[in-house]
Amino acid sequence: MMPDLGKYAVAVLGSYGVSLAMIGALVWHSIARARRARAELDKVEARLNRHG
Amino acid sequence: MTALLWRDLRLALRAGGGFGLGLAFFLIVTVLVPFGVGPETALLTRIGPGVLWIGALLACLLSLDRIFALDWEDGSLDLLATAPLPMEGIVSIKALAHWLTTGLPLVLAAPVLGVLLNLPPAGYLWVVVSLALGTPALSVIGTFGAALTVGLKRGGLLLSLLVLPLYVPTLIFGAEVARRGAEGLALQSPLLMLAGISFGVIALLPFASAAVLRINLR
Amino acid sequence: MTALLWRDLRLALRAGGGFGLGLAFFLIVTVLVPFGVGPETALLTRIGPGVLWIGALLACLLSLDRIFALDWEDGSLDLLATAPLPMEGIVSIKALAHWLTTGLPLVLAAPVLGVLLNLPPAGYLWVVVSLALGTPALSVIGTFGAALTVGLKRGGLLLSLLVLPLYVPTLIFGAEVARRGAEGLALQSPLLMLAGISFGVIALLPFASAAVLRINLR
Amino acid sequence: MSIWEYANPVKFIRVTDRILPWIAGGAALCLAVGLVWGFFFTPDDYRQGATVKIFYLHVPAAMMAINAWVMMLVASLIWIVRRHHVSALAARAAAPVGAMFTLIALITGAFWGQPMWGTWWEWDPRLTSFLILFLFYLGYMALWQAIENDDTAADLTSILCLVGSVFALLSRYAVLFWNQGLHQGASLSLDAEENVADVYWYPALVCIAGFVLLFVALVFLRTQTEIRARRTRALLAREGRG
Amino acid sequence: MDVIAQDLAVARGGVPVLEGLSFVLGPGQALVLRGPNGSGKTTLLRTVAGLQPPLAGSLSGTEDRIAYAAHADGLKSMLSVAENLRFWAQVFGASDIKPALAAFDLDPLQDRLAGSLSAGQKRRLGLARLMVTARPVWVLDEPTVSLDAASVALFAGVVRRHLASGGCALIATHIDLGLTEARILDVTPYRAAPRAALQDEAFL
Amino acid sequence: MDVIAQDLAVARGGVPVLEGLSFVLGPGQALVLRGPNGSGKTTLLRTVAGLQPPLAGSLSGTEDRIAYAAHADGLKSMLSVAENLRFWAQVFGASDIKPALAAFDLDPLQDRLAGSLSAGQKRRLGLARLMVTARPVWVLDEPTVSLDAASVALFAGVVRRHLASGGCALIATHIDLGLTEARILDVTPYRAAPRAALQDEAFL
Ligand code: HEM
Ligand SMILES: Nc1ncnc2c1ncn2[C@@H]1O[C@H](COP(=O)(O)OP(=O)(O)OP(=O)(O)O)[C@@H](O)[C@H]1O
Ligand SMILES: Nc1ncnc2c1ncn2[C@@H]1O[C@H](COP(=O)(O)OP(=O)(O)OP(=O)(O)O)[C@@H](O)[C@H]1O
Ligand SMILES: [Mg+2]
Ligand SMILES: [Mg+2]
Repeated sequence: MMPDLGKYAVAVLGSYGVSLAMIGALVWHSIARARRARAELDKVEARLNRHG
Repeated sequence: MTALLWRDLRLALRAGGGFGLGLAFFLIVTVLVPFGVGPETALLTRIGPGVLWIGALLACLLSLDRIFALDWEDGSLDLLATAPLPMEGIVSIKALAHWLTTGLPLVLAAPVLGVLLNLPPAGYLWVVVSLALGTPALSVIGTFGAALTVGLKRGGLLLSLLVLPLYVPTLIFGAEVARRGAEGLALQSPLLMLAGISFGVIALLPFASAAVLRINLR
Repeated sequence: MTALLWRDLRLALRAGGGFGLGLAFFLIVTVLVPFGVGPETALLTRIGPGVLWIGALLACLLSLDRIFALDWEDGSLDLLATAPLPMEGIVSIKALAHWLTTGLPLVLAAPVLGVLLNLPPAGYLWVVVSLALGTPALSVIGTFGAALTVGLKRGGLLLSLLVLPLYVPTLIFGAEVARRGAEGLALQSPLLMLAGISFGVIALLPFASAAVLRINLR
Repeated sequence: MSIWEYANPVKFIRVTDRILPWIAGGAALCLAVGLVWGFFFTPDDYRQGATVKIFYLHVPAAMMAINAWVMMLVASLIWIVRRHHVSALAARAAAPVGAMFTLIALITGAFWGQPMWGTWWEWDPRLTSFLILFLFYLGYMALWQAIENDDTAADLTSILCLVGSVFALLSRYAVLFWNQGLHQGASLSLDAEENVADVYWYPALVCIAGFVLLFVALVFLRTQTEIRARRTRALLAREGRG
Repeated sequence: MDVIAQDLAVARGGVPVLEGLSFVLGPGQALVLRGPNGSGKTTLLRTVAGLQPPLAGSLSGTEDRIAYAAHADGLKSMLSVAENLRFWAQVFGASDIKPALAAFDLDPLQDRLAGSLSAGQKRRLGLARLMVTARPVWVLDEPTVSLDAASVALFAGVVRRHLASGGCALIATHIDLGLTEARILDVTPYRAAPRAALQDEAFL
Repeated sequence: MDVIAQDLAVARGGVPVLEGLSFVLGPGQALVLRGPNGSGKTTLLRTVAGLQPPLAGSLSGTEDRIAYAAHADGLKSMLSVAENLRFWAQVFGASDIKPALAAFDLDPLQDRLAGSLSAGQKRRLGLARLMVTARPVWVLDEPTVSLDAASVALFAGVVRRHLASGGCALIATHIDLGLTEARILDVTPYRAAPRAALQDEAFL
């Protein structure tokens, strides 16, 4: 099913590979940071609520 | 205001004040280029005007952090801010002092260094004219960058990063004037653009610099 | 000793510590060259290896004053001198930290920037090899220069002036290796010279740096 | 109800929390459909061969790289004029995303240039202005990083963004003057003659939609993160342990 | 014209440190600020000097009337004592630096580079700058740090003469200045409750 | 082991400032240097700390036994309080920074960046460094500058404990430290007669 890319395989696959990897990396980084920030905030809020 | 200008000039001339060092850096960049790219004359002639412009730009760049950093560290900037001087005046004087101690010597030294790079005879005039028109813009833009990064510990390289993209148009038109001058081509339009950038920047950017400095002193 | 290394690395990574900025400067010099000399590919290919070496050298140079200046200003250097560490150890660690935060990133970034200068395929390997061999020497020589000028107000540009002649041999052999590599010529003898300079300098110069630093603290 | 209500951080988080999954889902869907369609189900171009497939990444990324800067400019202006914290944080959040799009456009362009022009890089005006744009992104992010006080950083980066935009335009003009270049003209123009054939065009539109949604989703998410981090710091400070 | 602070709140790094502070400083008066380390004296003085805006409250009578002396003296080590002083005199439009040199016993040092002075000598030079500003309101942050007893007495004499000629002074200090006539304001009761930085309040 | 200075002469910028100075500092003793501004106390302390060689005379018992605290504290503003202290602890081979933090009441501040401390808080951190050096001879130049009364008392307590555990201290100051048991050495009688810089004497 793979289209025949001929001599341009490196260029096309390289573009797709690098782009998707970069998008993936930024998405992953954003989600990881979001999780961390959320967890930290929840922790602090929980502690504050406990103390009044 | 003139007092501030005189003080800055005098400080630059004292030992360790940095006068002549921008110039030395310019010299050194120019001297290094043949070591880096090899000594062929024809090649050097071709890249000569460009190298002079890049050298001047880097020499300017490196002396930017002196504009405010010293005054910030020893508290003078706080004291100047409470003095009866408008902030726009302070930044303009600082830019002027920077140009007088860095830009002007570069303009004067460029023809001498042109010899090292085998500049064609027609090139000298236009290298000098383009630098004389362009370096004031470099000083004013640099003052803006210095005001942005004042108070950051060793903002020096961050300063370079911020200022360099701002320098690109000046560099392109300046180097273009110098190159066309050296090759004897028409150069009216880059010359006009260069002058336009310089005057525009001198007229407008001090307001941005003053605003930024006020925020940074807060 | 490792405590000192870790502290320096940590400080470099903190906001404003300057990590990555040497790299940015390298990038910026490389980018500026085409603006200065014009966009023709063949010309850029020819001067490419030389420009990369000059860019790496300048990026190194500009970060030199951070090696001791900050520690001097806030008094840490006086305190380190009275601490139970040999001065030779302190200067070697400082040089190592400088290389790790400046030289190593340059080596890794060089191939990417080579693309901008249209380096021929054979060139990439040798640019990297020559930089990997040469940048440690730049750091160690630079540490010596930084030790010489520590305590001078804004010794930055004076430092450049002192260090640059010392950098010339490294630059000549390094750029020669890279250029010959790019053109596919024999490169054994400049390579050997480059390696010789690096090892010699790493073995001997820290003693000179330590001596100079002791005098400067007096 | 005015649009500025959403400039309240709590409200912003509440609203975006609700719509974020939809936007993210839409982005994933559009990207998947568009890229698969473009990659597997379009014919090769008679002149460019299989390399046209790069089009589906390159063009949307290049468009979004510019749009992201424009969005930052608008957000900076809002911060300067109305001092809504969310807009400053949104500008901060958008910068890395915009920088990534710029980098994707640069890299895919380089991959495209290799077979088309025989070189990875050419100092073409379009390419060169993109490189400069990338430098602006880097400087902008570095300045945010370097300043501790959040409001000071917001003020300074906003002014940098304004001044930078003017200079970006100026650079664009300067670069055009300096080199006439090889790069394709605008094929998005409505002039039918110049338009890319429809076979290539439909999947590209889907991809563009995907990139836009991806940008929005990432900016929302990262803005939320910045808000939460600020809130954590604020709570800790109130507790007296700042 | 009095310096009047009403219900002032000041912040450092965005965090409120003092609030609800009011005072009036009339001609001929001196007010000494006291309070433990970190209580916010420096922050208050910077606000009065106009270097940072107050968080809340109002401040009047300060516009262009303040001479501020902070911990850092703003001395250029490569200029001589007289050159340093003359620069500030010119900036503030005064012309004569002799009285200032004499008042702080700097005459014998006037041609020395400021960088080669001892800590106390530098401090004296920093204080001499106040006399050439011709400004009526002196705002001083720990002015007598590093000064020996004789210099502290010199300083007290200068402040007294400034007050006698209708000026006023706001001074933060931990040690005795020998200014018995000064009122004392302890900032401790005005410390702000620990809370979030103002700019973060939108996030609570 | 005593610190013994015999007939010491010290110079700054090549100019002799003090000469003929002798003292002995045994375990458990503290010596307070006094003298007007510019008399040469800082110069003497730097010499004792080994940062500059004496012009004449001899100095013993100082090799690798000195912890020096100058006016500049050597704090990195981008490291936290605990990181700053831990670094010095590692350099001097000590391991625990808790006692030092506790002694100067820095516990609540330990995660703050050093750059955001007030003048007095910075000073306390600079002094806390002494406790992690595990060095017996403390050489301190105006240690209580910017400190409030409570912090001066903390400092006096720390010095007393250091003396009780067999250490000794040499302190230059203009103000009262609350260390009644310390001997006082006024350096004024030892001021060098004004003369040419020593390195220029060959030209006379
Ligand atoms: C590093 C190299 C490159 C960069 C930075 C780059 C950048 C850009 C930019 C900024 C746009 C404009 C998007 C817009 O205005 O909406 C664009 C569009 C485009 N590029 Fe490139 N490009 C590069 C290389 C190439 C190459 C080698 C080709 C093909 C031979 C190519 C083909 C196109 C096409 C067909 C468009 C669409 C034109 C349009 O719709 O406006 N690009 N590129
Ligand atoms: N960036 C910051 N973030 C949070 N708190 C800060 C920041 N900068 C300073 N502070 C705190 O603000 C308070 C006020 O500091 P300030 O310098 O005004 O005190 P001060 O009264 O002058 O103290 P000192 O007598 O020690 O000089 C201090 O507790 C300090 O730790
Ligand atoms: N480069 C120099 N040339 C000539 N004299 C100098 C030089 N540097 C310092 N001095 C002088 O040496 C003397 C000693 O200075 P030192 O700093 O030791 O004094 P100090 O006792 O610590 O004073 P303080 O109490 O003010 O801190 C001072 O009178 C100073 O002016
Ligand atoms: Mg204070
Ligand atoms: Mg002293």
